[in-house]
Amino acid sequence: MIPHRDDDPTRRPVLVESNDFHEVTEIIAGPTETPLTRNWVLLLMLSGSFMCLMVGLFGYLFWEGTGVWGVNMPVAWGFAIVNFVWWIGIGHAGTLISAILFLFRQRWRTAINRFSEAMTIFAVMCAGVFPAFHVGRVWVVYYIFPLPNQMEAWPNTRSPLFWDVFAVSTYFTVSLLFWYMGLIPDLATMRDRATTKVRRFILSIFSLGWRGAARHWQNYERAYLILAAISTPLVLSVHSIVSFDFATSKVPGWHTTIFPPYFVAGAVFSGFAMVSTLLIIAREVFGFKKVVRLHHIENMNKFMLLTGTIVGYAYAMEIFVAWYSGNIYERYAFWNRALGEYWWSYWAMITCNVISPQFFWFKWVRRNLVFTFILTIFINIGMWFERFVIVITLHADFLPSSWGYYRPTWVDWWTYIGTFGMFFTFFLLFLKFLPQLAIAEVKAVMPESNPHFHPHDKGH
Amino acid sequence: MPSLNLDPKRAAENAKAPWKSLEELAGSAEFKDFASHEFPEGADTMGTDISRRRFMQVMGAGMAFAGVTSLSGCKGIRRPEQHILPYNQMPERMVPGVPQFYATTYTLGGDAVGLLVEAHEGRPTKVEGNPSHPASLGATSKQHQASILDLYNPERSQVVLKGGKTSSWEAFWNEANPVFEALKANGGEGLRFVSGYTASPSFRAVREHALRTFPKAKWVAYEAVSRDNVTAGMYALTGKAAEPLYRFAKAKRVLSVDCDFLEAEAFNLVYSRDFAQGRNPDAGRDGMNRLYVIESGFSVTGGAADHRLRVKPSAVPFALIALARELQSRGLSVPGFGADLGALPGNAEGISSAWIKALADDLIKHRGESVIAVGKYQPAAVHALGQALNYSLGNLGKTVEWKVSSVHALNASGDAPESGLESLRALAADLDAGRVSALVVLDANPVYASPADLALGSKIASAKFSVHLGGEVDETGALTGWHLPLSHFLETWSDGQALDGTTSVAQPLVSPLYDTLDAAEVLAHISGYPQTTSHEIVRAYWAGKSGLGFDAAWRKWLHDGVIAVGGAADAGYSPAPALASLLRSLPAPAQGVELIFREDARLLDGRFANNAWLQEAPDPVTKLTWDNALLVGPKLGESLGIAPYLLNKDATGTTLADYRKRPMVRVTVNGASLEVAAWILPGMAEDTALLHLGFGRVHVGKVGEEAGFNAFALANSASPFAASGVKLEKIDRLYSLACTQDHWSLMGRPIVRTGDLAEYLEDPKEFASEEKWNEHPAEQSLWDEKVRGTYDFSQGMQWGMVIDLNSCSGCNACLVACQSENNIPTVGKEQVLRGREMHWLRLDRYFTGDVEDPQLEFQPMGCQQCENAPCEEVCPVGATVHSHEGLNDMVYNRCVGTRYCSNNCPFKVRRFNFFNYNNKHTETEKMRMNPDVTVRFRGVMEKCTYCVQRIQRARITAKNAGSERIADGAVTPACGQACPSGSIVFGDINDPQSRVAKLKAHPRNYGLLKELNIKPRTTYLARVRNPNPALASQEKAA
Amino acid sequence: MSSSAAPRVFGVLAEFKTPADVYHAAEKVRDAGYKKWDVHSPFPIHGIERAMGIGDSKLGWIAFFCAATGAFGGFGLQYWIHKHAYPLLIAGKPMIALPAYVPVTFEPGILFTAFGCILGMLALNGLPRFYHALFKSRNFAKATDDGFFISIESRDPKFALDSARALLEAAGGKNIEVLED
Amino acid sequence: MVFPKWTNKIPVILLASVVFFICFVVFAFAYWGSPKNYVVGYQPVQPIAFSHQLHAGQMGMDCRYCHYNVERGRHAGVPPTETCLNCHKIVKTDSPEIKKLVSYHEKGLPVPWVRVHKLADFAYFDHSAHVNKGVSCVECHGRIDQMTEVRIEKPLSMGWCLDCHRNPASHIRDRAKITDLAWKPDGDPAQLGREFMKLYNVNPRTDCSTCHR
Repeated sequence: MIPHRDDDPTRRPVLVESNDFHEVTEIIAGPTETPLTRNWVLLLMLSGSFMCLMVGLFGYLFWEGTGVWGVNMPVAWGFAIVNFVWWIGIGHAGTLISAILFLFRQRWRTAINRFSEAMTIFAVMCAGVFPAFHVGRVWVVYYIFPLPNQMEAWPNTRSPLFWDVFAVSTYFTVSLLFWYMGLIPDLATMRDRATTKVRRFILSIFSLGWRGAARHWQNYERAYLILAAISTPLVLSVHSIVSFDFATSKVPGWHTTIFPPYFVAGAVFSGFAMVSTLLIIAREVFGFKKVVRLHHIENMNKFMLLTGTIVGYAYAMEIFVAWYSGNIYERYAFWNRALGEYWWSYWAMITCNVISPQFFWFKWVRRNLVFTFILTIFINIGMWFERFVIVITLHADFLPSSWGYYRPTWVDWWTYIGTFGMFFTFFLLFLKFLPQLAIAEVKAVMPESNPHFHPHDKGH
Repeated sequence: MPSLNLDPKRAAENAKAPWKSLEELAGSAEFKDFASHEFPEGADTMGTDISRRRFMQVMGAGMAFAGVTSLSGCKGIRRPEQHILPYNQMPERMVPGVPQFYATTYTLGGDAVGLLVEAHEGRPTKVEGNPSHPASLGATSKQHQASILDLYNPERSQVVLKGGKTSSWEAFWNEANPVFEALKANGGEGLRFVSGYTASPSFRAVREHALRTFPKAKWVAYEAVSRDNVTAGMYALTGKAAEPLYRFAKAKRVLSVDCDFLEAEAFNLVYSRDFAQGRNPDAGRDGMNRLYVIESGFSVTGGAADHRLRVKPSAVPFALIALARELQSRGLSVPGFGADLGALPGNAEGISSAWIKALADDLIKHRGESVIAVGKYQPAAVHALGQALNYSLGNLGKTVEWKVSSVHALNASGDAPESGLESLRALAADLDAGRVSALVVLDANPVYASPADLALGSKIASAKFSVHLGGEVDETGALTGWHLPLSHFLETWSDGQALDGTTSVAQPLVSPLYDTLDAAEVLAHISGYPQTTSHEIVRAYWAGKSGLGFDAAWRKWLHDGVIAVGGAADAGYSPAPALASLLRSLPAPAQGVELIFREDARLLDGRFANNAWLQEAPDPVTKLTWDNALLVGPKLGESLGIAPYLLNKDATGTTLADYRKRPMVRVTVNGASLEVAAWILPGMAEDTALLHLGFGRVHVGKVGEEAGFNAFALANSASPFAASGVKLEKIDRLYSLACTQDHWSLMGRPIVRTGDLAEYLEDPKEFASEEKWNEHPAEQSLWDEKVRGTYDFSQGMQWGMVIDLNSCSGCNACLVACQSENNIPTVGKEQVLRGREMHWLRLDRYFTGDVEDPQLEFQPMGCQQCENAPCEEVCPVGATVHSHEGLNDMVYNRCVGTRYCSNNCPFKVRRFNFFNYNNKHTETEKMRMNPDVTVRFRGVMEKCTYCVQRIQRARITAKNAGSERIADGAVTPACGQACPSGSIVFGDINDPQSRVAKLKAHPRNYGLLKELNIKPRTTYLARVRNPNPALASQEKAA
Repeated sequence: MSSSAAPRVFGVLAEFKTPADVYHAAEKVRDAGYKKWDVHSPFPIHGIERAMGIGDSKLGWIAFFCAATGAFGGFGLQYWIHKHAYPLLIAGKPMIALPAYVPVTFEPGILFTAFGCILGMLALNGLPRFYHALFKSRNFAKATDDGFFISIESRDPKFALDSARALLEAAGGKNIEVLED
Repeated sequence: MVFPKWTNKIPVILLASVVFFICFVVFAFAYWGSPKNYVVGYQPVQPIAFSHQLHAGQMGMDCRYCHYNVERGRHAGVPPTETCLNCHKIVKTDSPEIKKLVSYHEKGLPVPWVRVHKLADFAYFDHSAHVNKGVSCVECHGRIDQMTEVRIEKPLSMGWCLDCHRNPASHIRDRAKITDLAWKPDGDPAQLGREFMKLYNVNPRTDCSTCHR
């Protein structure tokens, strides 16, 4: 599926420091067959308990009402939407890597795509719970879907929230299918290595009887290509539509056309940050040094540098436009962001999102895991603050008489923390039971995979 | 007597499962019992199929929930078996589902106002003003609106208590009768009656009879905040206990000396209407009135002023004296005062002589068409002087009338009207001396509402036999031997006489919900009055007055709600010799910080402390709810070291970083001291602190407890409303104050548009125009707005509203009226602190100009019914969409609660049910609900709908009569109906003849946020001030 | 598939060591004119379909059809709701506000395409299929690890056990097995 | 592990059953979930066996004799007990049912009729508005005059209301005939209805606030 090296313009050095297909299989599939480690179980229990906390808090919310959160008038959206946008943003790297980099023939993506696709799916799950539960009457949330009913009433398809439902659910479904399809051959590999009956049985079911036939590979590659092709506009559309939740409104500070590109850039930014955060850990813990190599990390850092700078440009442009428009409400909205009640969140955002990625101009920083790790953490925090800053803009809009303040309650905080529990629960399960890299793809980008490969020109 | 509402268990169940309570309701034996026995024959309401249905209606949102669960198909929830309980005999003229209106009278503190009360199948649900009653003219105050809440208040007293234990009337009479027999025998030696001032002629008759029966008994008529000073001043001037009535409609120049005639004074409803009439800028330079205000605090009248002079409390009289001197120096003779004025101490500092001169000029220029109004807190001398000036300026009989007051009918004989405070002091002394054997308190709470130094509470015990008749077990009722439950005014017959002499009958809407009596009835029992039930008492009294054809007359009175308009005798000018000494008795202007006490704008003297609507209604000026606070100006605040907490952002006008915690101050005065939360109020006089009365009650229901601080604890009977030599010190404690508007600056935004009369007359068109106020051009629509399917706003009836900022006084009556009409819940202090108050209609208040001496702007802000409504486009389920008549419909049962509509509402007038605020209601409280409006469930957005239920009622009535059009004025939203100044006009903007259409064409008319192209249906008339050019130029100079 | 009493031969399976070997072997089998045969590898071998002489994949058409259905469905739904089913005036916009319909036209298009791709791919490949004769070969497990195989099926008209085996041997096939169905 | 041959059928079977299941769910909602099923036919037992079939049907009493507010108020209203006694002071006084009625009356207790027709509480239906525009009782209540025990005949769902509010013609008749439940128009009801719509200028609204406040 990865085009032949000869038509790869970038002529990268080979991906894996190995020339033996079996060794690759061992490296990747091996860990999934070892017995559970104590640390892993402890971690799972920890994250699991946080997930339960989240579930419990949503139950509490359901029983008592939205009032258990800090939302009020005028700030009718609070942490729920902040977290939603943040998670969904994080969920953008996966599809981007598997789709766009694929189309751009970036074969190094193979080192990280499986991993980041998994992350995407779990992040979108975390995102999804918020819009579902933040509504006042969860039990009638089905009103939003265009279902025939005895009232002969239909949803308002002009509402950004209606678009949102479609965008997020589509994105989740497509990412999931994409991910699973990539897994099929690897599951087959694991099936054929399986030692126990049970394991083999389960893997046989999920690998759907894959036989690696050339005719299958042909359709498979075509499917993969088309999915990549449609996922590219999809991944761009999703965060654009999420940004419409704000951009189509009248609220000063929201009502701006710059939102879609700036949200997409921000999403990629935070997505990559989260990927490398997790990848750096996994790389150390599971010893993929042979596969996930420094220049992969470096590439991602370059991406963060780029997107981070775009985001910074967007911040500047927002302010310029607000001033240039001569609209007093817009002007005040931005004045207020930077110097008003919530100035600290604005400057936290600027520091983390605009300043910190600039360190990636230096090669040694880009190639230094410790620095990279710290910076990615900063970026994750910064992107959360970006969404906070945007949502909180509500507290001072047109009529000074209606201005108010927002303060999260303990429920807000612990629900947010709980979603991490959910994320890591699924992530740990993934790390343990599924191949963390696409075995077939890794093999396919090894020079040995080329039928016209001759040992003497190995690695040029 | 089944007590439906005292069952906490039931309430708790409801709280847990609001929808379940429907079945409980329909099923409960208690309820059926209630339905069939609670009321005698016709008055039975709860039993009809109708009120059954409507009763369900109020639980609408709850049913919405059931409706959803019904998808599960579970039989029980799907169709709770409901019963239809028809009448045995149908009451005459009752059409189920069609509300009936009855005229009645509300009396308070010696004044009476005529009301119309709306009843649904016998349940009173809403109070309106009676247009044909001269003290109402169709308007109501917030207290009138909220009075309905007390009727259904589950905490009102319902049974006779002896020493706090449940007892019975029988037991009471068994014990009381011998006592009073004995007293009859000794002529009532040692018997004391305590009551408030009464405006009821029939009650006065009973009272006189009682005093004849017990000649040696004393009657203590006491109001914490009374008009004694007024009558005393008038007595000095006219030799009669009299009241000045002002005709502001005719007045071109008005001077208010600490007189809050737009809200706090008697007759304020009429005054607001008249003042608004005289305030018409289109009447030209000399047509529009001009208001000068001299005050120490900041009242809504001060907010309406063209020129406001801030003067320390003790200096206020001297400002008037200075004016009198000035007028004298211009050859105006002030009979009776001539000599003394010269002899008096010179101007107090802080009184600008330029200001006084300009004022004097203005008054001289407008002899016979000016008014000098003096506030009830001012000493008698000031009243005397003020009215004398009215006389000298030739206003008497033109803009001012002096009417003999009937409030003090006790001593109409001609001797000086006795002061309530003095008679209370006498009572205290008698109690001390053990001269009181029997104490009968009729609907009064002197223990709480009297200066601390009288220490009545500790003395009551010395009366062997003490009774308290009241609507709640208050501070007094808790101390007396017996407590008797009082009937609500909607449950009993009475009558009233307004200050202008207008008499009217008060008829009940329901028979008493509980086993209660009213004051006249109890007094009649005690004194052996020929009639014993309120109905007989009132009828007999008026039968005696009317004589022949009484029955016909009676029926007419009940129908009109008025017996005779006016009729109070004029009091002529005949200065008493004592007049001169009056002025000399005035204390000299004091140094240092002064403290004044004022009746709270909502709770008055505390009698409404347990009324949730009033507790949550923001104070008109401070916007504080659920509390009072020590109000000080920024400068004083600075010196106390509390300002930084409150004005740290005055650049943007934000009041507070942490908006919940306010600093506290220890106030020490008259030897008493109190720790109160402090609040910085721009516009207070220098070195002046103000604390409102009526808060900090101890024996009060759940609503009122822990609300605010008891100002009476600081008051001294020597001068109950002002104290000098006050010591204020900041203590390091913080206190949560729930303010509904954290921000007081307009930020230079063209929201409230005001200007001077001169500018207006110069170019009316330009005065409020977008060009002048809004340099940013309006956004263009992406669409051809003609293409709207079947929706064409040029066709049919199109509803719109105009609010005149020029006459709105900011009194908040509309807000409470809206709450009553639309079943709006109160949420409590905690939720208000979180910014979750539910009022559909706010009164925005802004300060403009200098922080020390600002001007006050009010702006009623409800849903603006935008034609291009931002809220609609973002709702994913179409729960808020447009109607063919241009209404922004809100469909509660479709709402899923994404709250996006509120985010996108530029006016933030939408309200969200963050919790199930409506599930705490007991069965009796539910009776209060307006059956035409769905009660909203948790998680649902709600907002103003222009009272669409009234529009629909009018439409159906019109259609049944075969007409398509609803006549102009046939629909008035609750806010417009309550508004005393008639500032809110509603109607069909497509009908060129309608009032609203005419106003929309007015040059002062403007809509908010035009640049958003939202086309609001509610527009405002810009405010015009009429400053005195002479002063204006100086102010510019300064 | 037929289920005759006597187990009949499914075909011949031969293993090759490298992609290059299997590539060249495939060319030979192609030239020998076989139709019902296939190459099995742990990853797609570049250009193998040329070596096998098989045509292009049909998947594109399926995807396109699904995309069209989704997009038209999405737009149609919105149009129908606001034009016919529930024509309410919202924010003063006309009933048909095209720009607002773009997202929900686009997203279903994508969604349907994705399903079309995956399900189409499975359908074309005849998956899921849990039983297959090849799974009987222990050696075949390498096909998902580092082994490269060619299987010639008995269904092929030109199929003859000896000639097929000979051909594979000649092509350098190792561990040649005859598999029963 | 090698799977037996037959397992290759599983996917097909699975696919088929999923398709079937989806169809079933849709059908289940459309049928059991619809008010046509769970509203229509509700027929509680009343405390007194009052027969509309006898009074309105056989004896041909006009609906408005008992439900006399139907043209004036929102609610048609259930008659006060005394209305029944107008006749039953004399008629059939010995019948046990009438005895029940009388005993209620004497005790001063209301007759606890069980409610049959009920809209959601946030839906505001006004009888007078409909009846005065020529909408007959039968349109919503069915042939009450043939029911011994009253039952619901129409779905009373929002969609059902809207259907009529959108094209009312065939549901409008001469005012004089509204209580004549058996009445059938000669000729096209819609045609006739359109004439009466002009006459009474009937223009039903479909704004939300028409029914929801």
